[in-house]
Amino acid sequence: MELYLYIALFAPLVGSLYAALFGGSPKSQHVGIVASGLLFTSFVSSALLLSYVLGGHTVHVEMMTWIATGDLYIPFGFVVDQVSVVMMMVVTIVSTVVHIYSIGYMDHDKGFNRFFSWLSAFVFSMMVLVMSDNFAGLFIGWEGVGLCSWGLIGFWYHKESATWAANEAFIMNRIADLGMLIGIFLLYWNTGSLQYDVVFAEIGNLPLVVTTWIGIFLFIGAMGKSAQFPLHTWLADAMEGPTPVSALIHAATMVTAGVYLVVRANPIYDLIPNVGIFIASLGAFVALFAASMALVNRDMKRIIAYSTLSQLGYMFVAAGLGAYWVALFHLMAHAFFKALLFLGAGNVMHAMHDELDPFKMGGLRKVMKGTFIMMTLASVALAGIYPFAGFFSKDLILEVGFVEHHYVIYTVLLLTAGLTAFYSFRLVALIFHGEERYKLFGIHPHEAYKFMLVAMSPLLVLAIIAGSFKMTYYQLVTSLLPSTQYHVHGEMTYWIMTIGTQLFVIAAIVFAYKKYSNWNSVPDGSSKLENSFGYKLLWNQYYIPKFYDEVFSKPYLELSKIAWKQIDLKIVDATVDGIANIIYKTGENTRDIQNGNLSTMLRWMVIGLVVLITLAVAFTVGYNAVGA
Amino acid sequence: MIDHILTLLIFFPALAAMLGFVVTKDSMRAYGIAVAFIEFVLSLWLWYAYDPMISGMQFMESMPLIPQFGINYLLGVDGISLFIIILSTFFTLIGIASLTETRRIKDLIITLLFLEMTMVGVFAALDAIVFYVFWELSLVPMLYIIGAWGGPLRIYASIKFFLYTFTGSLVMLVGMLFMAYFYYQATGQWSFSILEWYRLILPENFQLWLFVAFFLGFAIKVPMFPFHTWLPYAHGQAPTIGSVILAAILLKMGTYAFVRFSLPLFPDASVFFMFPIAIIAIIMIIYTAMVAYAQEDIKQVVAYSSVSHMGVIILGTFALNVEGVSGSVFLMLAHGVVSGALFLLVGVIYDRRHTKLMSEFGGLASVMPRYATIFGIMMMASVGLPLTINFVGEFLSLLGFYKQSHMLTLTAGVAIIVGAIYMLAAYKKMFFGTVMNEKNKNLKDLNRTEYLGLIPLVIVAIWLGVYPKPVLEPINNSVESVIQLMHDKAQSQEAKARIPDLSGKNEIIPMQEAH
Amino acid sequence: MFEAIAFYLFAALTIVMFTITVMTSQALYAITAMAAGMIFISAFFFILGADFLGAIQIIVYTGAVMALYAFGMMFFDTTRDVVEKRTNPQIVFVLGVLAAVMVVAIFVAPIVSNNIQALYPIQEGVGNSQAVGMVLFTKYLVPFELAAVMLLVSMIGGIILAGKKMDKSLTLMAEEDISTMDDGFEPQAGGH
Amino acid sequence: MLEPINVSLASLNLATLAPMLIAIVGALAILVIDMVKGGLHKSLYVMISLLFLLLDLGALVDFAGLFMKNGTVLGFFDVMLMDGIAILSQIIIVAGSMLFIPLALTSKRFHEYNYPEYFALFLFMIAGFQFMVATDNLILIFVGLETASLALYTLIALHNRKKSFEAAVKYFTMGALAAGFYAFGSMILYAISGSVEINQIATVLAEDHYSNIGYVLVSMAFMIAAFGFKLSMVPFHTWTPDVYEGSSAALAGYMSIVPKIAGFVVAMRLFEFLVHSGVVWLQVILYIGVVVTMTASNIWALVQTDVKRMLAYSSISHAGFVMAAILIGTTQANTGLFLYWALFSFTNLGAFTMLWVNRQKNLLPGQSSDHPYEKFSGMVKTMPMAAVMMALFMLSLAGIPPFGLFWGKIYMIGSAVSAGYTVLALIMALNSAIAGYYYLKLIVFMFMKEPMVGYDQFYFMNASLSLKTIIGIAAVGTIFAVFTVNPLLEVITLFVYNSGY
Amino acid sequence: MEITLSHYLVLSTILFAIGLVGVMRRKNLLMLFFATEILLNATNIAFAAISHYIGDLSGQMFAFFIIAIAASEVAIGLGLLIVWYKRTGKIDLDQMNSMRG
Repeated sequence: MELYLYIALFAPLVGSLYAALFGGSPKSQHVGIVASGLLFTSFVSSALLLSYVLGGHTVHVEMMTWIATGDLYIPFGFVVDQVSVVMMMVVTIVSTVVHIYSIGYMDHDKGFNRFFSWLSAFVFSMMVLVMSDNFAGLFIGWEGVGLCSWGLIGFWYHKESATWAANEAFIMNRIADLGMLIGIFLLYWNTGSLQYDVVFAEIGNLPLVVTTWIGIFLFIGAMGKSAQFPLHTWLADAMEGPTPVSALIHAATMVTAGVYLVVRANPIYDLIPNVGIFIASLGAFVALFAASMALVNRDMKRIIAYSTLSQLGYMFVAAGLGAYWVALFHLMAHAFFKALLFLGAGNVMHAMHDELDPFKMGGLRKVMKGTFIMMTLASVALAGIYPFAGFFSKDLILEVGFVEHHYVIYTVLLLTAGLTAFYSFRLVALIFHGEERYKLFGIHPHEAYKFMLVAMSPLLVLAIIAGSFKMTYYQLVTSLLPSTQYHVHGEMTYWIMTIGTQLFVIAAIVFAYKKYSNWNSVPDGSSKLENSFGYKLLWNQYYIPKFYDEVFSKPYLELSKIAWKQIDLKIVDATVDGIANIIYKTGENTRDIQNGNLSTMLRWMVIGLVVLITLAVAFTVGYNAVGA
Repeated sequence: MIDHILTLLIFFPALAAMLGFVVTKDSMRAYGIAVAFIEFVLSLWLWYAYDPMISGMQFMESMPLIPQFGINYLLGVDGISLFIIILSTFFTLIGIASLTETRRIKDLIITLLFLEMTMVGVFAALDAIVFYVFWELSLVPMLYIIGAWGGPLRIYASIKFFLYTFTGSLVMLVGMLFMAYFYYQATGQWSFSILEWYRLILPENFQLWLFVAFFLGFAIKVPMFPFHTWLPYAHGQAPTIGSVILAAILLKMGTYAFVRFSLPLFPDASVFFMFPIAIIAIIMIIYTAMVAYAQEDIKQVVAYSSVSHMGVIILGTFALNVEGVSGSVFLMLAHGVVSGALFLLVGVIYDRRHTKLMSEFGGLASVMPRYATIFGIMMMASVGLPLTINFVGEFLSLLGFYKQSHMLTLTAGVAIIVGAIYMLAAYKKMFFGTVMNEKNKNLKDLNRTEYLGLIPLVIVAIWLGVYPKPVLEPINNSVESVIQLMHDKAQSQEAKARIPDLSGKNEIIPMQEAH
Repeated sequence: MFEAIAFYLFAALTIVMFTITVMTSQALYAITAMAAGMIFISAFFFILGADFLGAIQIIVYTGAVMALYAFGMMFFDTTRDVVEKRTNPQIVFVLGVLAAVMVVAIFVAPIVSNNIQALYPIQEGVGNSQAVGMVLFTKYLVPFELAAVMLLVSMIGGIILAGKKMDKSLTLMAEEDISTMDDGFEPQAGGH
Repeated sequence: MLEPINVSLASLNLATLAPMLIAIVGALAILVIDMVKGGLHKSLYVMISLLFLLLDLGALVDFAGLFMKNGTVLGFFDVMLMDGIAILSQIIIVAGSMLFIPLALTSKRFHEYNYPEYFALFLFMIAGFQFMVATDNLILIFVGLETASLALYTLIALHNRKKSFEAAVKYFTMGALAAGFYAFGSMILYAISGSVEINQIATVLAEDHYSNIGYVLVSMAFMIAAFGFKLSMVPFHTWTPDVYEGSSAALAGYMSIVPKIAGFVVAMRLFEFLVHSGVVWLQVILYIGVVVTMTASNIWALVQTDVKRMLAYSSISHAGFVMAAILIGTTQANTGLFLYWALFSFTNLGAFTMLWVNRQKNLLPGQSSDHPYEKFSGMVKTMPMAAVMMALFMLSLAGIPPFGLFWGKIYMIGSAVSAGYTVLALIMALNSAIAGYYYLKLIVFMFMKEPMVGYDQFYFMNASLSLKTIIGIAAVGTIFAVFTVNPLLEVITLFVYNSGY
Repeated sequence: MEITLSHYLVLSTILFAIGLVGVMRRKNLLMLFFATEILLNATNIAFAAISHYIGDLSGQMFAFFIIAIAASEVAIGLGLLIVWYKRTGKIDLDQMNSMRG
């Protein structure tokens, strides 16, 4: 099984390097094919490992030492256990699909080869992240995906907005990574190791304060990667990257790494329920907060991104409340339908020549039947309609909230579910229904390549049926995760809740359809709604990006300039030069002591003598006075 | 031969440089490469022959020089110095191989070879005076390189560089003489042997004063805030090769000296000054990172980034535990590789456009994709991405210091954020966007010479990031013995507590002779 | 009593004479006053029993040195009024007076010592010149001989400096000019 | 009646006079040769001088051997004092002179070398210095000093141009004043001790427990002024730059070495017993003097535009540096003094010889001195070896290891540290840093600037084989100084220690 | 009223001071040399007096040599003045200022 592990892990790396070999050359189809093929290999290996793990085994290998100094020992160790194998499956499935899809999507791009290199590298990093058996390895993957995310968001580097977004994403992640790093330091100095097994065995012996801090710092790391408030702004901006990237990284895999971390570190969070509550509350807040922003946005990808954010909030609610397996389950399900949604959006974008405003589309279902179906189904799944995947996972989270007696959270999540349904179908309605507003802009949309649609189909299938794996999944992961079952007390309550939720969601969908499916004009910002305070607030993302810009970015630049021009040059350096100048000036000013006139020279000699004599006399007088 | 390999390593380049006067101008570069290559191979041989399991000094050589005053020609390497020596020979090779300078290349190569002698000498010396000799002597070739091949302000920059460091090291010299005098008082004999000094236990108040004296010399060299202002000028004005060597090797002399002198000689003082120095280090990290962010000249960005990284090294050194000190020693190597590479990269574009202003560029990624790639790799290494060489050092340094202080490390950790900010911003300005400037439209991508210099660096940067063990292990062993020595020598309660006791863990190999 | 009168008299005279030497702007006055002062000083020597010294003083100083100076004055044509620019005359006097006052402040205290031994005692009944000769040719023979060398040096120095050969400077002449100058400028023994 | 004195010849130890006599005989020989046959080439006289100096040196080495066996030798009614420091300093004087005399063999003809008397005076001067250091009798010191000085004034003037006359007159006049100071100071010492011999004075003063402290201090004030002039301590230094500039570079270099070591030895004899007896005033004054001399001259050297003037100020600074030895007064410090001076003489020899080979007859167009910095600009491009040599000497003067002066410097600073003068040690160290600037300035001109158009003909104007040889010797001595330091230290320590310093 | 050694010393000092004033004041080099003679003469008085009061001949010896030195100095000094005068036609030291700084 170790072989499969290595194949699963390194096949993407090989793919990446292969693609990189051709990085500078023009597009070569084979690059995409090879990379996809390797990804598929990786997927197959993962699947084999899954079957192995289903048999109750785990695989744990230690490839080699990485860092060993003092008491610190960090190997490149990989573990395939019940949790990581699930992640591996998710990652490999989605990425295989995305890879194949990208062959079509990036067909006309100059950076085709480069794209695959980055994309495969990302998958490799992600695999490292999920498969590592220690926190340092996790951190490698953690930073690795950050790097690839940077490279892919900024893939179209000639676009100012893209590179800006790339840097923003990287730096914001770095802020969180610092938290993570501190968490790792704390772990090391308190448990003496970074290996999961050692750490989790030791963690119970630590003082609660320390454990709390560890939990907080690790979660700060998770917040960055999973774009939780207040580090959320990068995710929406990250949509500047190519759409497959958004599908893979910013929906299915990387952003869920935070959730994975919390799930992985469940022995820690189990000990600190207060932090868990905080995580859950933050998750709930983000769920609502992101959904609200999605309501008014006019950028197709951003809407989906906010929806991702919102769903991540759900996952954190589950993880925070201790329902780790639920969180992981939603992670999985979400990965499928959200990736599908994004890929669909990619098709639409392609068709619309990179137009992103759904108000400029409409009626596309006629030309893009396949995409229409897929996106609609994905949206249904997202909305959590029975029997789609979303229903099983999302409703479960609502139940968790309810069962754990966090009714506020529950209410928020319920509300969010409605909003989710609304904005999802607002999008679907605007894109696929109504008048063909794109004609105004002289666009001739066309359906994507066939094979792209075929490639997407596994996701479609999974989005539909993933819920049915629930029990298998449950049995699998609970051998590692706390196996709490969340059942609402009383059959009655359960049914009321379930059906109520379904009805609520459906109502939202209907409302959205009603409102938007017959839309016939492109809003120009003049309507009353668009000028209302609430709209503007949401439109401007609660003014948070502006706030960051005004409060952090600009002052930091200003401060930097002051540090350089005022402090470094005018104080620190000027002091040094000043000392040198003083010495030099003293020389200039006193060199006239030697004015070349003999008389002056003789006088200086006599002055010297007189001074000496005077000192002698003074000393003698003093000496005698003291002596007497 | 292996018994005198260090002498050979030190004086071979100098000898070759003298013979180089005979070589004609056209063949000089080839000659330089050949010499540097032989020297590099010799240093690799040193590594090969080095026994990583022994923590003490190896390849010791001793010859009385001025026995009357206790000065001996005493050489030796341990895990701490071994790799910096290899780094020196490596970078001289890289530097000469990728040399694009055409003006008076003969003088330049001869100067470089002399510089190589002094660099190897500093790291191989075990006698304080021999150390000092090479330490000071290294200023001279550098002065010439900056002053003769530099930019418009070269004379100002070179003199500033020279006098500033010279001043600091003179104070250090007084400290060394004091140290020798203490030794004389204690034993009745003069000695400048560092190993002999290690055996002295100084009263704490003397330790403090001596620490300060040594500190001044080292701090200016490192350079630590607020003594850093010579560095941007030196880097800004120096030719590419000068900046490369300066950043990669010369700055390391200061940090190396901290590990070699300050820590084992003055354990109590090290603990006493730990927090003040950590605060200076943090100022270096954050403040210079900010200054770097404000720069308009890409070379200045890299220069200030050097200062910032040196802050992390200092922090790691003053973690006073194995993790931190090993990390800082490793980071010395890492920073050498990465900043050296970055300066080389800046040199590439400077050769083409004769400007280093970032506003002149933009969109280079499309014109020079390979260049952009390598720059990107090195930038990410500089930012401290895992699996690159810098990360190992930075991680360990911060990890080590975390033991001493939570808050300070948290603050210092901002390094990874601010470092990313200025680097990414600079990268964006240089490489991203569209090509606006006509002059940039037809720039050539890297040529063979440049690859020759850069590819090995990329390989090293990644290799040691992925598999640092061959380097880290000898470092670790030697650092452990330093830390143990410090623990044993420490007198104050606090110092005993701050410096971990490793004696329970493994047997301590005495700091003496290994062979 | 006689001694005291003589001391004060000659002290006053020397001081006046030397003051004139220093202060006058007439070169002739100055040299005359100095010669007189020198002679008065020899009077002190005689009072103090240093007859030999007194004689030397008159012969060497008043005789030789003054003659040289007189010669110099004539050569330099400074027999008339000497115009000298005065810069900060006050400081000169302040310094002079200060030096004198300070040293006098110390000198008014008598020397206290029980350990002063006369190494070469002045013996009663031995003539001063005789005693001096004795010491000079034993103990101080080396300085005496060296003084001879010194005088030789000054003689050589004086001669070659004032010599004709100094009129043309090889240092400043171009090499070619020197070559063409031929024998007329060949070095010769002892100057001209 | 005066008793006749019987003196046995053996008790006179006439041999103590031998070294000086050799020099004097040499001088006389030159005069005689010139009288017998005029018009001989200067090289003959150079060689004769060298030969006699070699004999002189041989005699001194002989004495050195004797000293190691028997210790100090007194001679001639105890006027001559051949102790360790006398022998050492004479060796430095004679050896230094031997290195400087060949500088007469320039390719261009200069006025002074046309005089055979020049060489005679040179040898007389050396004899004068030798007498000065080989005695503790204030009279002989005075006479020796004046013999040497008068000869030196003449030598300076013989260069025969306006500046050299000016230099000689300035030097002479100030020297006369300093002689007055010396005489007055000796007078006071004589008044309170009844002796003119330093050892005797020391004994008497100690027996009196310095009861006449006022007298002692005033006499010391005069003596410091007198030797301050000789050793160019600030503010008695003002003659130095002018005299160096006015005289030929060869002589300037000579002046920076030989007269000063003679002065140092006398200063050691005169001041150190007082320092050791704990005369606080003297310590304070010397401390201030040392610091001010070092620092001020360094600062003035910074602003010089002429290399020779810069070197003049630099040698003032070096003298101040070495003066610290007298203040510190330990064996180590005194050893350091000699070591430093031995190494310094090599380096300075090289530096001044480099100037000497650069000397042109007339001033450069647009310049007011012989060796402006501009003259050296870009030298590395036109004459790389010469530039490297000059840089070497500059680095050595700046105290960059491993060149000569560095070793002297660390030994001196080390002695300051060992004697507890930490602050002084720091000041000494920092002064080296200031000094670094002006030495560097020359290197900057030579290595980092473009050559001035039309100046290239002035480089190496005056070079000849012997001058190049001297430069080579100086360079070798400077570079490989490290190997000579240990034997030097051994010998010097032995000599200094056994002389009681 | 006895004349003690101190009297002589004070006299010597006064004369010395006069000499100093002369040295500082004179610009004419020849007359400046006069002043240096005064310095030495002042010292000579003191030497003779000390010699007398402590009954020791060394002082007279010293004075004797000082006279010799003074005489030699005159010779050299005048020689220098002569070359200077021949070259410049002046013996005023204010004219002597080609080197400074």
